[in-house]
Amino acid sequence: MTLELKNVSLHDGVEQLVLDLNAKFETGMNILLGPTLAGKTTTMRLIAGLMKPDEGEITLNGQDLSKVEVRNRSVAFVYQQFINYPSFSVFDNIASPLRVAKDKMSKSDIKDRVEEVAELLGLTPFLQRKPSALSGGQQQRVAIARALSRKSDVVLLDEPLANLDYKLREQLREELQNIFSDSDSVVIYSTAEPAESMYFSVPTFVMNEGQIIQRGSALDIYQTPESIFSAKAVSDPPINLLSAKHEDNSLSLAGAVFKRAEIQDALAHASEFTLGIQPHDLHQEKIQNAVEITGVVQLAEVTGSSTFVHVRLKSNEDLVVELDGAHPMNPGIEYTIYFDPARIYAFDNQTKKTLGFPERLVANG
Amino acid sequence: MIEGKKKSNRAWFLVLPVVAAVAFTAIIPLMTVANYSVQDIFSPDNRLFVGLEFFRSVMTDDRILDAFQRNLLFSLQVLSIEIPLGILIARMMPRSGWKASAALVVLAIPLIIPWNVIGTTWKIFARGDIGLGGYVANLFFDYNYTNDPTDAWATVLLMDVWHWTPLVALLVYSGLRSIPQAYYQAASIDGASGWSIFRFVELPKLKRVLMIALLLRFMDSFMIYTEPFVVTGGGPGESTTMLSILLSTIAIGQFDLGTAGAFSLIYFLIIQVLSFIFFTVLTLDTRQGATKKISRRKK
Amino acid sequence: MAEIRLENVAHSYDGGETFALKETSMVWEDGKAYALLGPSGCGKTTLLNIISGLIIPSHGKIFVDGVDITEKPTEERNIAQVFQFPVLYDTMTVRKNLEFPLKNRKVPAEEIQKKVAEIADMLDLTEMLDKRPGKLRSDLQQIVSLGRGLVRDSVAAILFDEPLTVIDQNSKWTLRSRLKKLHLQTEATIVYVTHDQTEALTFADHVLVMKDGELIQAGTSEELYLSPAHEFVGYFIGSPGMNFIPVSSTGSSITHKGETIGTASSELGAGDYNLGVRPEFVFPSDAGFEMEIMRVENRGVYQLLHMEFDGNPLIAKVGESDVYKSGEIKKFSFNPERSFLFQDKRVVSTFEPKTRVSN
Amino acid sequence: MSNTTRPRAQKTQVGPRSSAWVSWMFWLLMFLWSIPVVWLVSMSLRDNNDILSRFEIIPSRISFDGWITFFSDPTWFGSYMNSIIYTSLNMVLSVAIALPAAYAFSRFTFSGDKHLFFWLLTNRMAPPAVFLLPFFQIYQAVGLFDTHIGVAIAHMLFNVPLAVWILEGFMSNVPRQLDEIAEVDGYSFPRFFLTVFIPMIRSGIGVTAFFMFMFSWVELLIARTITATEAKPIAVQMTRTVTASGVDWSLLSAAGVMTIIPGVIVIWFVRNYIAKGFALGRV
Repeated sequence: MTLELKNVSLHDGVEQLVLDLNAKFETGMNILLGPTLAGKTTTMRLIAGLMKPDEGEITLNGQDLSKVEVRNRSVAFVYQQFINYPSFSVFDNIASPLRVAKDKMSKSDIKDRVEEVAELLGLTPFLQRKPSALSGGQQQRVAIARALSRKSDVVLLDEPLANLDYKLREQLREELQNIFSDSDSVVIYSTAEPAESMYFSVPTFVMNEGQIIQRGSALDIYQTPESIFSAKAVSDPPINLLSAKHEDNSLSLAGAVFKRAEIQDALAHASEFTLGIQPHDLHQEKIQNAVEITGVVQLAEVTGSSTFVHVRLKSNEDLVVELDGAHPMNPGIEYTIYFDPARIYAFDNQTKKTLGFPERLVANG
Repeated sequence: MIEGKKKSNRAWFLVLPVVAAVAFTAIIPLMTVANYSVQDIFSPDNRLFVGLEFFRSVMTDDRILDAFQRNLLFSLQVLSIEIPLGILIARMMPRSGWKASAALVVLAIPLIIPWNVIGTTWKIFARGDIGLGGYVANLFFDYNYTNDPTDAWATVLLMDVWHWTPLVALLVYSGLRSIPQAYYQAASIDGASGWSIFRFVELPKLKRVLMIALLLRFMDSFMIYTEPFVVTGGGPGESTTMLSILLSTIAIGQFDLGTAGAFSLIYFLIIQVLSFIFFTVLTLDTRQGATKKISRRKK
Repeated sequence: MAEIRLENVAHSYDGGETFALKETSMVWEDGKAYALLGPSGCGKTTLLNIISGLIIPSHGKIFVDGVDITEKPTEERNIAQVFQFPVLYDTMTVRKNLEFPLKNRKVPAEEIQKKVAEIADMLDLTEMLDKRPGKLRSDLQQIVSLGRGLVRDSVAAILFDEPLTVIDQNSKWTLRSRLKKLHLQTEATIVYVTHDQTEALTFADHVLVMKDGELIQAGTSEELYLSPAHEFVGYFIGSPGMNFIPVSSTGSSITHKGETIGTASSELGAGDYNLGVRPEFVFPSDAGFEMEIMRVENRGVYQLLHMEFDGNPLIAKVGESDVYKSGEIKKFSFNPERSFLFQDKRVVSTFEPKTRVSN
Repeated sequence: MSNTTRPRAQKTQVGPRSSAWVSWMFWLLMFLWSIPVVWLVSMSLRDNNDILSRFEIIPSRISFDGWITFFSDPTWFGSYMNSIIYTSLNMVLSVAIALPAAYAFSRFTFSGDKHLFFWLLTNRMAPPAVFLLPFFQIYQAVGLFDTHIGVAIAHMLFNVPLAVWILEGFMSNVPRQLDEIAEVDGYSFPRFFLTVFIPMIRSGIGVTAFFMFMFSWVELLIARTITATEAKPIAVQMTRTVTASGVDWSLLSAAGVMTIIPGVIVIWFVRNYIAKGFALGRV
């Protein structure tokens, strides 16, 4: 099963091109990753038929979907704000797509299917309740159950976990992994959280300003981003970006000058570029052949398993250092940072394309 | 009118029945009224186009001008009593629990009584001989609304206050109930007095509701007919003849089609202007988002 | 400026059947910042409202600097409060907003000017004093509503009720750092209520974790992370949370599925326990226990190995450079100081893994 | 519980801290407010001559003459039933017509939607007196004069616009995504509208029906103009007999009390929405 978008484009109002997409989504789970307002929801609404593209074609196994009415497209859609039919019980909610479907299922088949899906999402005890009586997490499970009940060819999940508190998110992510890992429909899961694309480690499509700018496994995109936008989209906390200069093969940034072992040829003729460094590649203890820069701590954000230290450098640029464990610090103290020059990324200031990235340390897992 | 609406002219099919119903009940009659207002009709087939002649006569007819001033005075008096009294009652109402429900029901009773029965009730209640109100009033001064114009005016005014102040109270009450508890907590932390809580916390939040109450009451009182008609029939003399009462006597009473037509159109026009102000207030984004709406359009 | 002491404070909304806040006694030292952390419905807001005076507790007493304020109305409690959304007087300018509490307390005019100028400077509000608060960004609006509390001299305590709820994502971070700086500038005791662990751990010196109306652990962010006293703290703090493996004690040693895996640091009676260890403290070691790797999750920054230890799921957090494949059997051990034994959810002792001689 | 203090009465406070004095004042005011209606009821419990002969506050000789004549006299009870019939007709017609239109206003933007919505408001606010003349003639020409359906349709002048506005207010609280979800799930529009959407705004429809009934029930001017005997409303019957010699006060009071009863029965169910109804669903 393949869902293909061929140069689908959309203009808002008159001129501004909002969307220009070419993508192929295969059976199983696909991640649509990008910051908010990158066009993820619009793409899904086009696939579902809730919006019409100005040009271009959307085909499912070769069949052009634009002829098919929304009702008859075998598409299921789960919204971010867990929308259910409030006046129906959980059972009726899950059963409703089956009851209105063209090929009528018998009452008992519907009952079995609903119970099967409810079992899958742990909703069996709540089947007779109204959705409003359930917690946020359970309401989203009802919405997902309704989307699964009809075994549609395409399942669209638009940032389904964004509104849930983070512990529940961890739990539901695990459940979605089991449900969709061997699904035989095309599943598109959109998210703004890079950690989620890493978690599912399935084909990932990075979107930015209405375009798909890179595709591949989340890990590849993380290690070899094609542009500054890909790098930003896949790193959480976001990759640090500092302006840097390059003269006769030594690099200088924020007051520190250092040699980079071998300067990739792309970097050779770029005099000014943007240097990227992942927060966890910055350390507070000295490491061998490290570059050293100092700044002032703005805030140390402790999340429990790690701490993000926000530092303002002398060059008035901001940097985030990621430490393992809990390290509370008071704002205002002096802070020295060390990093291995081999770990830097480099991006062209104009084209925003990647000029260099750290050597691939981990063989492709 | 919520954001993110789909653009589709197919929606006209859904709206057609309403347009048809209201057209039959409003447009056709209005056309006939306009028709009457510009012709002098002696008999169905003998008409004479007279242009704005009737409009000029209506504008200069003392009886109509007096009724206009009288009704305007009545509306302003009604507002100056009902709005503050409504706010006072709303602030005294219990905010939660069964008492709040009981208060809502008792307060709403006058609003569900048919307008003519309000008139009948007050007609009986204010009579000197058989009404408690009239009887008590006569203990202090000689009160008779059937022949003393000021007594009649006072009775009609008191009746309207009795009838409609609950609506103002209910509107203000619904505005007050939407104020989050945090504002009152913050005010008590700041040591604010009862008066400053009203002036700085409650009043700013009631702007929109008060505008709605003001316009609703002004338009309804400016169109009042039934209650004064039942109690005083517009009398004694024409002391309580409001615009609608005068218009209905000219139209149905004297069958003077020309004047009635012109008079109706002018009357309708005044209400149109007020309705436009009311429309802008009503569709003002409840989060005082009017400015947001304009700024969004600029982008 | 104030030490807050709670003595057997409890509160029930239904006359004693169920308790939104179970009986707690604690002391909050003067000038320190405390966070009340827990999922919704754990009683943290009830506790905050008891301190602010909105709710009079059905049991127990509260003392501020030794004075019993249990039944005192809010206005007589020298506290400031910042709510979930900015609470401002929209018809007044920022300056008037700040002057309002002082005017109500009949403070002389020039004293008001001095105090307002001082607070405006401290909160960087000076240029905005003559603007309407409604126009400002939401995080600045929260600063103004906070300023209204601080203007009053010697405020005993500042209460924050999930102040970042309506702040948009990018200005959330700036408001956090400003509140943190503020905590160092004022000596007022601070009580901060939130369900977001990053906010609690970042902001407060002491974090009080609450669940179902009960205070289950109070400590610094390191203590909560490194030595959780309750299974919920182990689960709730840190992502992914603590692994829990059902084990049993024979009085002298700890066994898992019949096989002895180590000993407890303190005497434990025979019975069932839960061994809790964070993924960060499960490390590859030849002297460890055999575990089958079910799935490798590469987060780019680190790798999470979803493994099975004799049928129990166990996650280990390892560096991004070591190479693992799902299906492999590898040996892992636990860091002794960071592995704990829990009995009906409460920690009873640490756990010393047996180092098996690798054959 | 270690300490023995019994649980203190705790009060979670809503609104400003109002003292007992204020609520006592409020209920006194409500008592004064209800006196005219109570007086009407006491009048209905006395026979006519007793009313005219003696002034007394508590009726000493209760008599149900007024009520008996009301129920037995066909013109009185007949006109009461006329009012019930055309008001119910108007209620059903107005809500039925307004539902799809309100949905269109709430869900779609179409050319002229703002102007149409405003025009509806002007009709709700139009002074009925303006329409007397044309109604009188058109209704006779069309043959709707003095018929129940005639009055029901005439009252649509102000009731349909009000219904559209109130229903649009309630419908706007239903998230738009729900319509989309239903479409994606396979619902055809009519099935979605009837089985999903309408049940969700049940309370809105109930409130609208109440206001349709009430505004049609209270109207006198138009009803009087386009009816004679067949469909004469109770309101007209009550006002016409006033001019006859020797008014029968106890019958009039009984009729008055009877017209208040329908409202009183329903008011409890819509008590939280009264302000919303009067403010065209915008509060």
